[in-house]
Amino acid sequence: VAMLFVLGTLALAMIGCLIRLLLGPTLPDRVVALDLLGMFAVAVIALFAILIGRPVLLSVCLIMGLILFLGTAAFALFLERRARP
Amino acid sequence: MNEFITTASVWLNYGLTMVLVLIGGFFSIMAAVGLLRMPDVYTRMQAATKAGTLGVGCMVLAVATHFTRLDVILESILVIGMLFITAPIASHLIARAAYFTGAPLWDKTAYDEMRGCYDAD
Amino acid sequence: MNSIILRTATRFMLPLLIIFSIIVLLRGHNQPGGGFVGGLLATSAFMLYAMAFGVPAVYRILRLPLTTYIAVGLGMALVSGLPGLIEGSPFLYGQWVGFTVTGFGELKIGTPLLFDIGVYLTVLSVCLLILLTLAEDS
Amino acid sequence: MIVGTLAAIFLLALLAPTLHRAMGRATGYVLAIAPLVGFVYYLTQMTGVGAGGATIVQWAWADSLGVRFSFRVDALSTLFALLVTGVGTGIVLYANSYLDGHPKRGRFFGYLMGFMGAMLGLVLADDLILLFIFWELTSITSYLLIGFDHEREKARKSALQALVITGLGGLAMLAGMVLLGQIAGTYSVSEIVANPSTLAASPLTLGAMILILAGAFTKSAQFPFHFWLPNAMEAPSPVSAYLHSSTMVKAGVYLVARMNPAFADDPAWQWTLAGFGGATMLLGSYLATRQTYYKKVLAYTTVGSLGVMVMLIGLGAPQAAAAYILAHALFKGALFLVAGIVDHEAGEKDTERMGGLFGTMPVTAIIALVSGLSMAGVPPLLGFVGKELLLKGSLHAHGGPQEALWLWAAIATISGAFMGVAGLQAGFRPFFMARTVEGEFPKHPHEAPPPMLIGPIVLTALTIVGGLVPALFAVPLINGTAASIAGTHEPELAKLSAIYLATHPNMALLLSGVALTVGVALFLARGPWRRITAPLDRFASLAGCERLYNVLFNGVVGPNSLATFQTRLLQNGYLRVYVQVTVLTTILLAGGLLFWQGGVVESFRGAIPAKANVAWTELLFEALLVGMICVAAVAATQMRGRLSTIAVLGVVGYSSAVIFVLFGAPDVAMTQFAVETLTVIIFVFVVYHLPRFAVYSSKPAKFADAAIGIAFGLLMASFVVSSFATTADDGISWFYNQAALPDVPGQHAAYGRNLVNVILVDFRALDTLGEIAVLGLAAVGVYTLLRLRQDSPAQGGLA
Repeated sequence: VAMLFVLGTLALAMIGCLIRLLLGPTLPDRVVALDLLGMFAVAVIALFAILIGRPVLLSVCLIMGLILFLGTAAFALFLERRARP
Repeated sequence: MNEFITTASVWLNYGLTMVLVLIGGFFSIMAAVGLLRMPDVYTRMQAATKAGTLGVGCMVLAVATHFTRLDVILESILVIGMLFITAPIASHLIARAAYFTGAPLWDKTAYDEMRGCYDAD
Repeated sequence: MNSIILRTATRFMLPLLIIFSIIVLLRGHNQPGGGFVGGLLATSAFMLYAMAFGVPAVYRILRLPLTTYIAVGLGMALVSGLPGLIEGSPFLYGQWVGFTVTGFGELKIGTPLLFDIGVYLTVLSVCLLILLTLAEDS
Repeated sequence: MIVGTLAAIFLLALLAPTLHRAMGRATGYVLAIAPLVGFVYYLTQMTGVGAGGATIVQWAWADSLGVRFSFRVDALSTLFALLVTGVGTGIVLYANSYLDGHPKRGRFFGYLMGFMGAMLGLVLADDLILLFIFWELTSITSYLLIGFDHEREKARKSALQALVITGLGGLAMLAGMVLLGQIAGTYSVSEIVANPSTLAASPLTLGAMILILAGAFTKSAQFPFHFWLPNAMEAPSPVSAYLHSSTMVKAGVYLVARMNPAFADDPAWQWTLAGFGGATMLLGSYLATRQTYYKKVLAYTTVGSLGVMVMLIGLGAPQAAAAYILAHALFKGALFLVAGIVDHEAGEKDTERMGGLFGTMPVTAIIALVSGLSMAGVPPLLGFVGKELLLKGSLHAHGGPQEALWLWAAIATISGAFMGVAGLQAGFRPFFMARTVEGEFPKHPHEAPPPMLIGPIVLTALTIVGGLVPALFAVPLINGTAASIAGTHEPELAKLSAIYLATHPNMALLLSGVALTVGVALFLARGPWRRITAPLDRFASLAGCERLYNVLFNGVVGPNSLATFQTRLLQNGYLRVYVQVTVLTTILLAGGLLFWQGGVVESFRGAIPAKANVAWTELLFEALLVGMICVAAVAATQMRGRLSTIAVLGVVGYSSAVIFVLFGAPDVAMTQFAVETLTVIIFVFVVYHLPRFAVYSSKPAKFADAAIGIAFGLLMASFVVSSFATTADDGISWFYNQAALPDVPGQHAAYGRNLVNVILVDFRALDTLGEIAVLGLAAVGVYTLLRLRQDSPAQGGLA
């Protein structure tokens, strides 16, 4: 049952992340928030894999982990290039 | 005797997953709080990435301990490995980008090593 | 974007990502995966490379222009349908041929697999074409 | 053999341009071979067919629709086939030298041969739909031929006019044909015609008949639609000679003749044919007298003659109609070719300004004279026979409306007189009368080169021989066609020889003499006659409906018309407007349909309890995710910078991926996640190009957009909810489960546990094949678009 408690905390964390994302003064803030949110998504999926006992979800986490960083990299790249085209 | 082992291993496996999940949860919430509380971009970033990676890492580890099957464990190790590689790179990139685009530093920063080192290459 | 860290990481990550995308493709029949996801994964891998080493570098690795890859992919998908036709059953009808590979036991290769690879290649080249042209152009 | 010649002609049509490049001047001769072969072949058929025999060739084409690729050669089609191939050969030779040195001659031959094939196919087709296909083909080729000299604006306009009118008529005819097909249960003409009783029974026949007649009347330039034919004179002379005199315009007459047996006893059929035919005859011949331009005179007389043919069929005088068809084709073809020669050699188009050409062009002069007299109906010639039968037919036609018989005779005589005037105007005036206008001809007149003369000489010779010795070819052809037009009741066959007709006085001969004398008198007094009838012109042109056509045409296509208004509204370049319009239309259409049929309200009530069995925690988490998506969506609209909007949208993507996982769809989650990241990348690149972010839409526009957005959201929601309401029968999923991993071995199986991919790749592989093909195309499209823009100076690429 503790799992559910953790699920709750994760949910809380996600909401916090969302708040930061909405408020975040500068763009990088938002990007970081998005990145973290992505990580939480992976965590939730992992937790969920345990809950419903289907290890197959792990590959989903793997893919998410890999691609997530690509998104942030794209943002970073873009920010940099906009500064000095 | 083996009956004891089985219950112990069951309890152990269950307990271990529980512990890991809790740790994962704790770190995740820490990351979120860090993200919210930290004054400027850079400090927020390092908090989020460090705590986040660790939190999710534990969570995935918990999955490994929960299913004591070989392929699951291998895959989760791979996931954790990947996370540990990609997350720092991502934050590095963001930091670089943020710095170049002039994200404000925290007013009380002690000293800024980066100032002069990079010319606008 | 000439950050050295990104470059070294990509040099290590690229093969890994591609291998993983192929794994996802090949196991598509039984576990979650398949041509589409595989293709997307491969595209993101190449995009990573493009970000690190620039678009011309990607063209260099790909050697052939992307449009040929699209043609190859579609061709494969089409060809995979022919055996079905030869058998007299409808076009694209699944044909399976089983042979044992030492060490792994019974291995069944079928036309849907070929079709899936065709899909994989097409999706990969299509997304990459669009992305690279966008990247190159910006 | 039938299909052989047809295929050969079409093949030559394709090869003509290349042939022309290869052989230059000799192409005409080579191309002429095919119609010549056809002509000879149909000559041999003539005797057999004269007795009523018919050879049928057919293949199954589209069985499901009951359409067969079938041809039937009987007397009527042989007559027309001979016309098409015979005149065709002459025309090809004539065009060969007429267009000598013209750069695009190869293309002209291509169109001409294409038309010839289409016309031949039309007269031979035994299947309604096949006939329609050839019919439309003739319209298209005639459009190309009329507008051949496309530099001239007038040529383009009249070509378009011809196409629009014949096209619309064709459309109506198709509807009529399909209707007929339904009533008769078959599309084969011979079967329909064989049992008129089934047609008479059903109420739809009248409608089908009117529609088919619409097609025939537009094509054969009958009364309300006749104005396109004189305008079609913009075409080069060989085209006018071939299309607009002997073959194409007769397609309508052919169709009427072909359908006659099926509708013959229906009074409505007789009255419409006789009425319209008579009106066209009178109007056409009257207007002919008003014209001085050589080709315009001939054009209006053609309109008149077409009226004659239709009227005769309506009056139930098939033999007269057949005779007139033959006679008209011969003399009108020759006259048009003469007009071409005069225009080509002497460069003058107006008959009044011509004169004394006999000295320089003796052969052409004789040809013109003979054909002109034949049109006027001077005794020994075939034209006289035709006119004689016309008068006899109108005098005591039994088929048509009885009471108004004298009316038809009167009209026939008057128009006969007008024809006479026109005949003399075209045949006699330019050659044998003195030149009233001073000054030299624009081009020094000289005799036409031999190949141009072959066609007219042959046609004129046939007119003479046909009149004097009908038995040779006239009798079997005309009587055979009369039999096939009449269908059931046996037509009484009058003696056909001109001498016999001229020597046995009867009422028809008298009227014919009257017509001739009035004609000659009018011709001599043509100057004052034209002055008197000048005021009438206003009325005539009004009746010509041309003004109505132009008004309609400009109304739809012209500058301040519906088309421009519509484009200005919808395609005005603002991307925002496009999106608004698309979304609005979807809402209206889909929403309307949903509420009208779907009964969304009940479905709302039915949906809520559906998800009771899931653990409440899961439900809670899903609620949270959905909440996050909504918040993010709203935030996205408020964001200042574009990039932050993208970041917020990223949230939406990630949460939906997680939801997919919660619902147990790892495949979809993976794809969604990968797509989400790639979209972010694409956005990032695209945003790089967009100009500085600026708020364009004003306050009200924002609210409007918001309203549209919300409406669209509601629509999607109601769709989802209504899908809950409908009981999801798991029939399909059962099948796929079974097929993927069959419990019963041996059954065809796909050996895959991952159902989603198995379906994608194996069962519905064809769709996937289609999808990736589309994907490929899209990519190429994007690539070229971007490549286009990229050639403009590219800012620094990706470092």
